[in-house]
This record gives sequence, C-alpha cells and structure tokens, in this order.
Amino acid sequence: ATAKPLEGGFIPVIPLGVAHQFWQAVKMGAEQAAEEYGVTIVFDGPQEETMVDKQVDILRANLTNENLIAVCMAAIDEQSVLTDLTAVKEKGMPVVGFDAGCGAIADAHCSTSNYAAGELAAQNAIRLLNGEGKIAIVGHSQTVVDAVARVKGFVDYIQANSKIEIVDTQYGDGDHLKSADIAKSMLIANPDIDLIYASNEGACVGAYNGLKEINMIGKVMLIGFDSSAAMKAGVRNGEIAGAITQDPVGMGYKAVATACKLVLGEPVEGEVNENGTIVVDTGCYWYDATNMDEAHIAPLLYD
Amino acid sequence: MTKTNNRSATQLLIIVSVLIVMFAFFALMKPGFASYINVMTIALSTCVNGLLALGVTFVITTAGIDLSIGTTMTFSCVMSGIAFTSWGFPIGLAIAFGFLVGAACGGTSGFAVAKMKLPPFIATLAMQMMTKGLSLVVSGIKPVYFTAAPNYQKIALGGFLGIDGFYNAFVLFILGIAIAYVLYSRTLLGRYTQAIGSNEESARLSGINTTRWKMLVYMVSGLFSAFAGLIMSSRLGSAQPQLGAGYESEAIAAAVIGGTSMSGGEGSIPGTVIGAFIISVLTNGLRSMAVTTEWQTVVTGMVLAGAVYFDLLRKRGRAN
Amino acid sequence: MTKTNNRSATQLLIIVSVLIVMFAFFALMKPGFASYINVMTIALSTCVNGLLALGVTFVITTAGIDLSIGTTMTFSCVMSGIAFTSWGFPIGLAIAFGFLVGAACGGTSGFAVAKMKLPPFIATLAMQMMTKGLSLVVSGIKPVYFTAAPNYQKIALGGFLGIDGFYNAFVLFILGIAIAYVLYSRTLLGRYTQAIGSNEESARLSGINTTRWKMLVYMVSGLFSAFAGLIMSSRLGSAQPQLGAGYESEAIAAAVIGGTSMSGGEGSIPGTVIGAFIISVLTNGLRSMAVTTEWQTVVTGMVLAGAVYFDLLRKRGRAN
Amino acid sequence: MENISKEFPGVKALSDVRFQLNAGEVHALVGENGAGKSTLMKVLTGVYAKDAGSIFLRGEPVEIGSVRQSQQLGIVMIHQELNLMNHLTAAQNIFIGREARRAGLFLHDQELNRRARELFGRLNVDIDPTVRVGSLTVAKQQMVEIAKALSYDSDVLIMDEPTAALTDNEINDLFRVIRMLRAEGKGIIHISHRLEELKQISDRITVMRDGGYVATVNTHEVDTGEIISMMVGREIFITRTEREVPADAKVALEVRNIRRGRMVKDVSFSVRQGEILGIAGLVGAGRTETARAIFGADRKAGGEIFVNGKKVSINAPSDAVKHGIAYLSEDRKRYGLMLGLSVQTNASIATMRRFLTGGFFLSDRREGANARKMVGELSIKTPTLRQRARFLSGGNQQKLVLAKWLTRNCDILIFDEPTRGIDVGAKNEIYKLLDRLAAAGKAIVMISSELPEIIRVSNRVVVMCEGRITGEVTGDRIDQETIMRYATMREA
Ligand SMILES: Nc1ncnc2c1ncn2[C@@H]1O[C@H](COP(=O)(O)OP(=O)(O)OP(=O)(O)O)[C@@H](O)[C@H]1O
Ligand SMILES: Nc1ncnc2c1ncn2[C@@H]1O[C@H](COP(=O)(O)OP(=O)(O)OP(=O)(O)O)[C@@H](O)[C@H]1O
Ligand SMILES: [Mg+2]
Ligand SMILES: [Mg+2]
Repeated sequence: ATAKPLEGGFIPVIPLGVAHQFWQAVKMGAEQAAEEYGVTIVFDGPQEETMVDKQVDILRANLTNENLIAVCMAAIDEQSVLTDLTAVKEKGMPVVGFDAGCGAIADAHCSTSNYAAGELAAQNAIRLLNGEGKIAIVGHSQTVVDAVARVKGFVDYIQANSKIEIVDTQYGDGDHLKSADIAKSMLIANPDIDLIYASNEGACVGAYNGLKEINMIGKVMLIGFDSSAAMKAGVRNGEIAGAITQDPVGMGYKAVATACKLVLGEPVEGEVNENGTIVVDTGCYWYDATNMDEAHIAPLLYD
Repeated sequence: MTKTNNRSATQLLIIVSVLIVMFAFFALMKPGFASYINVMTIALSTCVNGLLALGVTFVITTAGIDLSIGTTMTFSCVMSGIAFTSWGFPIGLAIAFGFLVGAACGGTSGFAVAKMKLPPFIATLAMQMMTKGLSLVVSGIKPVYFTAAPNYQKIALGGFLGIDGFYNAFVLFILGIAIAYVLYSRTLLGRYTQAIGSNEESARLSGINTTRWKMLVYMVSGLFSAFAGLIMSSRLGSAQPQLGAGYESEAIAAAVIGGTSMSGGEGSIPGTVIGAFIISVLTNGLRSMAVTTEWQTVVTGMVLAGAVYFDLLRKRGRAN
Repeated sequence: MTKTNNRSATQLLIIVSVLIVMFAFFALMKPGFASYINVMTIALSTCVNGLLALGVTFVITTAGIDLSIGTTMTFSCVMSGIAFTSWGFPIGLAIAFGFLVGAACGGTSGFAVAKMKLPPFIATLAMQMMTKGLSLVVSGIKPVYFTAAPNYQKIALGGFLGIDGFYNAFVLFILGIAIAYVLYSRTLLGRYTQAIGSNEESARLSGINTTRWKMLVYMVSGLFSAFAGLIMSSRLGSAQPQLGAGYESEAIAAAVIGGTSMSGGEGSIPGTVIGAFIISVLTNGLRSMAVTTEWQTVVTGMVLAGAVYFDLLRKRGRAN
Repeated sequence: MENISKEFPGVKALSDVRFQLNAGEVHALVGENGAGKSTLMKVLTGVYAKDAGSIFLRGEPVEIGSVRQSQQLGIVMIHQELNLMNHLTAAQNIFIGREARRAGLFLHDQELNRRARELFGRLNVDIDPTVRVGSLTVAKQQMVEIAKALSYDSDVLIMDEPTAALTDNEINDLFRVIRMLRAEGKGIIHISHRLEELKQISDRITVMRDGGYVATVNTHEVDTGEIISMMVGREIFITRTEREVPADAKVALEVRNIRRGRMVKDVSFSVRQGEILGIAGLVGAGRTETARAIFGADRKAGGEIFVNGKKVSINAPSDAVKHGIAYLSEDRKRYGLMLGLSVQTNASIATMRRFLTGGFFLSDRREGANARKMVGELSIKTPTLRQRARFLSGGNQQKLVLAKWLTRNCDILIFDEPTRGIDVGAKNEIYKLLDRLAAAGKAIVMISSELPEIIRVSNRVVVMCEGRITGEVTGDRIDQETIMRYATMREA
C-alpha cells in the first residue's frame, strides 16, 4: 500500500449536531478522506444544534489531543470559538470551516451557501408557480444558522423577483409529526396556498405526510430540502415537486481533505474571499423527478 | 358513590367547558378552524400525545413521574422497524415486538423505582437518556422505513369504515382510552395505583405487594408509549430515531390539566383525554392564527399554569 | 454532632472516590486527559452546570423541582444583553439587571408554587416555556453580542492573577459555591429550606412563614441561574437566545448524584459540586475516548442511575 | 413468641422478649413509651424482620416475612398510626387487597359498599362507605381502621392504641365488639396507655420495659398501681395539685365569636395568666378546629382575638407565634415534627432567630446547648442530638414537640391532646410541667378528650358540642357528670 502522508495525525471534525442523517452523510465523507490521508478523526457534535457551550467544550476537549494537526468546524456561533481557533492557528495549524463554517478565521471554508440554496429553491418555486401565488414555509429552526439562511435566501429572492405572497412561516424543530401538523393547520387556515417550502428533511417529509393526510397532494405543491428515502420516493412519484440537495458526503470529504492539503502545503482549489479564506464550494442542486437519476445528482442523494 | 361521581363529573364538566370556550374562540377568530377537516386534523394530532398522556396518568397517580415516555415511544417503534426490516419479522410480529420493547423499558424504569427505590424523576430521566441514545445507535441515525409493509400507514391513516377523513388512528385512540379507563376504574391495577399514590406505606401494610404493582404501572406506561409509537410511525411510514425527547412535557401537562394530581392518589382518564385535546386545540388554533412559534411557546406556558391553577381553585372551592 | 458530620462526611468521601476513580480511569485510558489544560477545560465546563445545580439544590431540598433554570439562565443574560446594547445601560448595571431578571423569574415560579400552590413541576415547566419563548421574542432570535464591552469576556475567561489557564470563571464559581454553602448550612434560609422539605405543614405550624421562604428559595434558584447566565454569556461573548432547555436535567442530575434527596429535607452543597464534576469528567472523558454522542447519552444515563442507586445503598446501609 | 430481639441503629428495641396469646382471650400489652410494644407487634406481623427469636402459631414454628404472609396466617394489626388511603372511599380502604371482583377481573364496588355497611352496623357507627376517608375526622378514620381489621375475620387481632382517638361512647362500642370476638375464640392483643381500660377489657397483661419482658399477670390479680410500678420500675402517683390563679392575674388571651365553617360557631372564651383552661368535648366537637382557627392555621370566617387586652390580627401561624401563642397539635407526625431532621433542629425550629450570631449566621453550639437542656429537662430518650426525629418512639416524639415550644417560650400555650399516646410516667411528667408553666405565669389552653386529665389539670373548663360552647365549669363543679352533660347538649 502507498504510504499515507499524514499517518497518525488527528483532526477533530465538529458539526452543529449529530442526530440527523445529513450529518451522518458528512461523517461518511470525512471518514473517506481520513482513510485516504491516514489521519484519525473524531466526528463529534452537541446533542442539540443549539448548545453553543457544549460545542465549545467538545472543541476544547479535542484540542488537548497531542497528535492534533488541524481542525474542521461548523460553528453554531462563530464568536464563541474564536479564541480557541485563534490559538490553533497560532500553533500553525489550519482551521477549515464546513457547512455553517467558522467565520473569517478559517483558512478554508467548504460549504454550500445555504442562502444561495434558499435562492435556488426560490427560483424553482417561481418557475413552478409562474411567478404568482401564495407560499407557506415550514421551517425547522429559528436559530440554527444554516436553517435561518435557507429561509432568508428563499424569502428575499421571492420578494425581490416575484409577486408571490408568503402567507405564513412556522417552525417545527425538524420534527416530522409537528411539521405535518403545522402544514395541515396552515393549509386549513389558508386554503389558497399554492406551494409549501420546507427547510429540511424533517420539515419536508412532515409536510408531505400532512398533505397526504388531508388529501392535498397534487393540489398544493411541495418543495423541500435535503434527502432521505422517503423524500426520494416522494420526489420520484412527483408528489414532492422537487428539493434542494447539498452534497454532504462531498462536503465532509472536502473539509478533511482540504485540511490535510493545507497541512501538507499542497494547493487547494477555490476562490479566496476578502478575509483570505479559500472558499471551496461543495454545491447545491435542485433535484426533481426528471433529473434525480442523472449521474451528477444521484450520488448526492442519500437515505 | 354519588359523592365521588359528582365530584369528578363537575371537574370534567369544567374542563370540557374550557375546551369548548377555547374552541369557540378560535372558531370565531378564524373561520375554517371549526371545519370538519380541521377538527379531524386536531383529533389526529391529539392521538400520539393522548396515548402518552394516558400511560403517564397511571404513573402520576402513584405520585411518580415518567420522563422517558417520549423516547420510549421512539425506541419501541425503531426496534419494531429494525425487527421488520433487518431481522425479517413479519409486520404483525414486528409490531408486537415494539410493544414488548415498550413494556421492557417501562418495566425497567419500574424496577428501578419500585425495587431499587430510585426517585422516579431520576430513574426515568436515566431511561430517557438510554432510550434516546439507543434509538440512534440501533438505527444508525437514519429513519427506519416501513415501506416494505404497504399497509403499515393504513394502521393510522386508513379511513375507518370508509368515512372520509375519519382515520383508523381515532379508533385506535378510542380503544386506548377505553382500555385505560377500564384499567383505571375497574381493575385491581387502577385501584392499587390510586392506593399507592394516596399512601404507599398504608397500601403496603394492607398486604399489597406495592413493589410488583408499581413495576406494572410503569410497564403500562411503557406499553402506552409503544402504542403511541405505533401510531406515530404509521402516520409517518417510518420510525424517526431522533424524535421523542420533549414529548413527555406535553403529555404530563395534558394529564395534569385533566385533573391528575402530581402528589398522587387521584386522576381521571377522561380528564386526561380532554387535557390532551385542550393542548391540541390551543396549538392548532395559535398556528392557524399565524401566531409566531416563539409566542406560541409563551402562550402555551401561560395556559398550562392557568389551567392547572383553575383546577386547583375548583378543588379548593370544593374543600370549603 | 459527630454523627451527622460523619454521615455527610462519609457520603462526600464516597462520591469524591467515585470522581477520583473515574478520573483515574480516563487518565489511564487516554494520556492527555489528565493534562493541566484538559483539567482546566473540565473545570470550565463545570462552571455553568455547577451554578445551576447549586441553585436547584435549594429547590429540591424543599421537595420541589425547577425545570426553568436553563431557560431562565438564557433569559436573564439575553435581557442583560438587551439592556446593554439597546437600552444603553452601562455594562455593570446591565449585569445587575440580568440578576434582577433571574430573581424575578425565580420569584414568579416561587409565587406560583408557594402562593398559588401549583405543583412545582407544572409551575416551573410553564416558566420554562415562557422564558424560552420570551428570550426569542426579545432578542429577535439573534444572539446578543457584548462586543461593545471589550472586557466582558474577561469576566469568565480572564486569567486569574495572571495564572495561565486558570480562569476567572473558577473564582466566580468558587464564590458561588461559598455563597451557596453558607446560605445552606449557616442561615435561616438554609435551615428553613430543609424544614420545609422535611415537613412543610409542621414548619408552617412552627410559625415559619413558609410561603415567603419558599418564594425566596425559588428566587435563589433564579439568581443562581442568572449567575450561570453571566458566566455562559461571558464565555461566549454573547447571549444565545435559543439555548437553555435541556440544561435543567443535567443540573438536577448533579444535585441528586451529590446526595440531595428528591423527596426533600436533605441535601449537600459540596455533594452537588462533586456531582457536577462527575458529570463533566464523564462527558469529557467519553469524548476524549472518541465515544460517539449517542453512546455518550446511553452511558450518562446508566451512570446517573448507578450513582444515585449507589448513594441509596449507602444510605440504607447506614439505616441498618 | 420467644426470645425475640430486634435492633435499630443505636437502639436495642427488643431483647429476648417473650409473649404468649391464648385463643379466646384479650391480652393487654403495656409499657412506657419506647418500651418496644409496637416493634414487637410489627415483628409479629411481618413489618420488621426479627434479628433473633422464634414465633409459634398453634404450636407450630412459623416464619413471617411479609404483611401478606401474616394476614394469611390469620394475624391482623391495627397500627398506632392511621394507615388509610385518603383518596379512597371507606369501603375501598377496608377491603384493600381483597377486592370483590366480577368475572375475576372487574372490581365490584357495590359489593364492597354493602359489606362495609354491614361492618359499620356491627360497630354501631354512622359512616357512609362511599365517602372519601380523607374527609372523615380522626375518630371516624380510626373506626374505619377497626372495621378494616375486623373484616379480615382473623384469629389474632392486634390493636395498637386503638382508643387514643376515641371517646367513651366509641370505646364502649369497640369493647362490645372485642368481647364478641373473644367469645368467638379469637385472640386479641390490646396495647393501651389508658390503664383504666385494662380492667374493663383484658384477661391478662404483659408488661414490657426498655425493650425487655417484665412479667405477664392475670388482670384480676393486680391493681393499677402494681402495673404502673412494673412498667416504670418504681411507684408513681397521679394527684391533683391544687393551684390557685392569683386574683389579679391579667387576661392573656381572649377570643370573641370565632367562626369557621360548620364546625366553629361563635366561640368565645378567655384565659388568664397562670391559668389552665381545659376544653372538653366529644370527638368532633370542633375543638381542634377552634384552636387551629385561633392559631391562624386555618382561615377563620370571623371573630376577634385579644392578646393581653390588645386586639391582634392573626392570619397565619407566624402571626400567632409573633404574638406569643404556641399551638401543640394533636397529630405530632403530621403537624408537629420534621421527621427527617435532627432532634436538635426540631427543638429549635420555632425559635431559629434566637440562634443567629451577627444577625445572619446560625450558631450550632447555641442550638446544641438548648437542645441538650431540653432533652435533659423532658427526659427525651435519644441516642444523640443528631438522631432524626423519625426514629424516636411516639412518646418521645411528643416530648420533642413540647421542647420546640418550650424553647420558644411563648406566654400563651394551646395544647391539643398533649398526652395522646403517652405512657403514665410521661403523662405525669407533662402534668407537672403544665403546672410549672402555669405557676410561671403562662396562660394555657388544654384540649383533651380524657376527662380525668381535664379534671386533673384545669382551673376552669369550657365544654364544646357541635362547634359551640355549651357550658363552663369552675372549681369544685369540675366533674365528669357535669362535663358530659354539657358535651352532649346538642341542638334540638
Ligand atoms: N424504624 C425505627 N428505626 C429506629 N428506631 C426505632 C424504629 N422504630 C422504633 N424505634 C425505636 O425502638 C424503640 C421501641 O419503640 P416502639 O415504637 O416499639 O415503642 P412503643 O412501646 O410502641 O412506644 P409508644 O408507647 O411510645 O408507642 C424506641 O426506642 C424507638 O425509638
Ligand atoms: N378536613 C376536614 N374535612 C371535612 N370536615 C372536617 C375536616 N376536619 C374536620 N372536619 C369536621 O369538623 C369537625 C370538628 O373536628 P375537630 O377535629 O375540630 O374536632 P375536635 O373536637 O378537635 O375533635 P378531636 O378530638 O377529634 O380532635 C368534625 O366533626 C369533622 O366532621
Ligand atoms: Mg407504639
Ligand atoms: Mg381534636
């Protein structure tokens, strides 16, 4: 076997949370890269995607590792990890942000812009509605950074580029059952809603179930976010008009690979932004029944 | 006889009135709220919480608490899903296995409370953590789908007798209520549940094996959690391993709003059901009035405190 | 004299041993765990939970419970941040205002429990919902940054007396422990807290104004929450409005592991502190051994049940 | 039972005790507080496991490991403390553990009610079987307990102070039933501190002292004095000390037209410094409710209270204590003590502020000194000042409640059944204490259902019936007949 360049090195990969299949996909990618470079990683995040201080504790617990060579981080709050990450950089180790990132301090940032993803969803919504109608949003969190960006990107784009009215936005914690009930009560209160935008898998599958329960499938369009077996099935049969997927596996892979490259002093592809951070776009894609089996989309969808 | 009946009848009457007033308020504010389809929506959203609340009513009546009901619900349907998808159990057996898991979790909490004498809060908090973690572990943090059992979703969502919008879930919920009611009011289990809650030491000195009955009570709670898990996973077509924590507060709130006393000894199954409906109507009503999520939380907190206070005033009024 | 001292001394000795064994285990498994910097990390992560646990120890001693400590912590530092950033309070005054808010939340729970006679579980669950919602409402669902007060982060993270890695937060935590200890063991408040927890009616008939003292107890809990909020927001440089729910379980667990009885009447401040450390060491140790989060949850649940059971065995051993 | 021993931490509760019960006899078990009577019986009924010794039933050795087992062997006990489930009905309480069922599964409450009604008929008491036990008076609850014990139809019936909460009429009814059972060939163990009862009801008497066996005697062969000396190991005389209230003594407490619900109707009385005012009446006459209303423990519907001539407003016990009023309740465990806390804390709990140094910190030393003094003065049996109140015997617990109020040093003391469940030795000590307190100028109100006691200590007696004061007697007119006449003056 070829010698692995960074054998024995340690990189903590700290996501916003863990209890979601999205993060499991990120973890998978990160592990692939770790395998290739021979580094050890720990993929560990707080129980809830709100627990800032726990995330800081996790970061710190991992910084004590004697084999530390780099950090990959998706910070719940950039400010909260600034000091610790600064210390890491002062030791000459790279810091790589992924997903929500970790602000200007990062040497590189591998993510999808959730704001842009929201905009992409909005473009498709406008297309589906021919530029007019009513939309309701089932969000999954009012506080998690990327969740907020997904909704904001969507709303801003809709308002700037169409006459579509956003009648209501409610949040269901990504809880399928709550999201189902939310979707139902919004539709019953506003029967003229044409489309529902759901900001993650739980919100989308929840809303999908809600529509089914009141026989509104086909009467109301649904667009969503992320991927799962249930979502794929819904998209395939057209009951979900389409959804945005990021490439979580790729994101995890690129985060760790980028960190390794930086350690090795190898070049990293990407644009450099005003903070000197190399931005590695991991992309976001619209998928629907027509394109989901295409070669550039299919690998991005996960169960 | 008459005395007790009158008392609980009054109590029921009062919270039913609260429910009606609430309902009328939202119906006035928002036409469409009282529509058939919305009422069915409210009813459906009550099933899961209602079943959890029924189970926890028994536990609270013994002056205990069960914080693990939400995560046990999840764990039992995840295990049922695993049994179905990975171990090749036929669906019927897999469902039965889910109930077994629920009973085992409840039984373990019960053992910890009754035998090891752990405070119920701690024993069931520990059980909450364990079932929460184990759900994620066994599922690999992925939903477990029941898609291979095409009729699984019909269990909750099939139309009963072909009535449109009248789901099987209601029939199951009503079945759950009936079972809980009979258990609570007409069997030894219910009687001893109340006796233990009223004065455990006296019950013991009267020759009741309080340890065994308390274990059974927590097992009943576990079984109702599994029942809720069945409805939940059937509605979603999948078992979602990350859900569950937090469901206990709402269920406990329903039971207490319904007149079950946290200090034990008294409770009411119909009360719990109404309590669960009060919460659903409130949530649905606030949503349909497009109240923001954060204000919904604030209002729910105030209504919880208010409803329980109201019930206390009534009880005090009765005492004087 | 000697007997009680012996009793609590033995208890303390035992949980200190548990802590040491745990620590030694992780240190053996993972060199680096016992490093100065990691020990300081553990200590720092104990501060917030420890302060919450200190406050809730008082409440649990009255046989009550406070589920609102986590969200009150958040609400008080959010309000303090708002006072600072939006209302132009000087930072000192803004911090004081945070404590006021904590006291007010605790006092309100206390009022609901002591005056309105709501069950503590319900009253503080309602308070939890309300503070949770209000934090989001007043902050506009955005972190409130203290960046305009450049020294704010020094409050927790400044090095004490210039010792590297020895944060001010520890000094504040120790101050909190000292205050709690004196309050609990050497003042009327502490004594009445225990009396109320042991037998509230007897305490009342002994001429103690139990209503007022109980309100005070919840207020103390609110104040400690605000204290925890100060450390938390100072560590983070911001008040995070979405935090808080869920923190209560860990704090209650710390108090109970430390020997505070959920049925009231007895508790121990040093015990609570050790309890908080046991939880931090466990969490940190499991993490440094790269145990996954879901298994961490499972193990924590088991340790919680085990530790409390162990304490019970000891107490029972003592009784025989 | 032979050579029974049982140890609690710090207390050797029983050592080598023997006890024998014949079929068809009433066997009284007597002894001072803490002698070990209750413990012995709890060993017999499987509540406690014995450390040593053996138990024989009809000549066969038996091991009794649980309450259920003792029930199956035909042994049933009425405990010293009430053991009822307040939320359940009287009938449900009586038949708890032995519910009638339909189809083996469903409860049949009508049947329970019918059987309960029958039992109450036998006991000659008027209790609705469907009423919640929590809403009954203590006396009626005690009758429910007795009915429950009878319902087992057991061979051995143990009654641990069943009469402590009962009036003479109820006691007579109970004794009638006991005699009936004896005639049926059952064995009955009767524990009581009311020695005069023993003559009426018992065949033999076993005396215990300090956890040990003293003697078993035939009742008709001994007199009360001999029993007492066996109990305490010395002679004791109960005598009425003549004590005059100084003519110029000021009125310390006056209450006018106190009202509360159905049970307290326009009660007015006054008590002077140095005076002991007895309040007599049948159980349920409203005395406790009156006392609680005065003390602020319950909200009153109306009335005025004057302390040392000044009108005061009392809305809570803390107000009453501030004005120098103490109330010693009739149920020490529920309303008197903090069972989980130490003897020391219990003694000082009503007076905590006095043990502050610098206005803020409690002084353990001064608290301890006070507790030590009280334990000495009242001869409270406790291994240390740190012992939890839970582990004291009934009588010593009662003394501890007294210690709490003596520490507080209130000028007006309301005693509600101060000697309930206390042995003769301790009783006499308490009477002397009352005398001493009165001599020191305290104003004392003493509620008691034991007429000899009322007569023994009171300067003046008011009698209550159905929530109102029906009479007042002083000096030589204080006798049983007069008091009973007033106590039964019901409204037409
Ligand atoms: N559960 C217990 N734990 C510790 N000590 C106990 C316990 N129960 C009783 N004792 C002690 O055992 C001794 C005997 O108590 P017991 O209650 O049997 O006395 P008794 O004769 O019934 O007195 P009384 O007339 O006051 O009821 C007392 O010294 C008491 O303090
Ligand atoms: N909690 C209660 N609920 C309903 N009625 C009550 C309650 N407590 C007392 N009563 C009623 O009040 C009456 C007076 O009771 P109280 O205890 O004051 O009498 P007492 O003269 O002190 O008798 P005792 O010798 O039992 O102390 C009782 O007959 C009872 O019916
Ligand atoms: Mg006794
Ligand atoms: Mg009385």
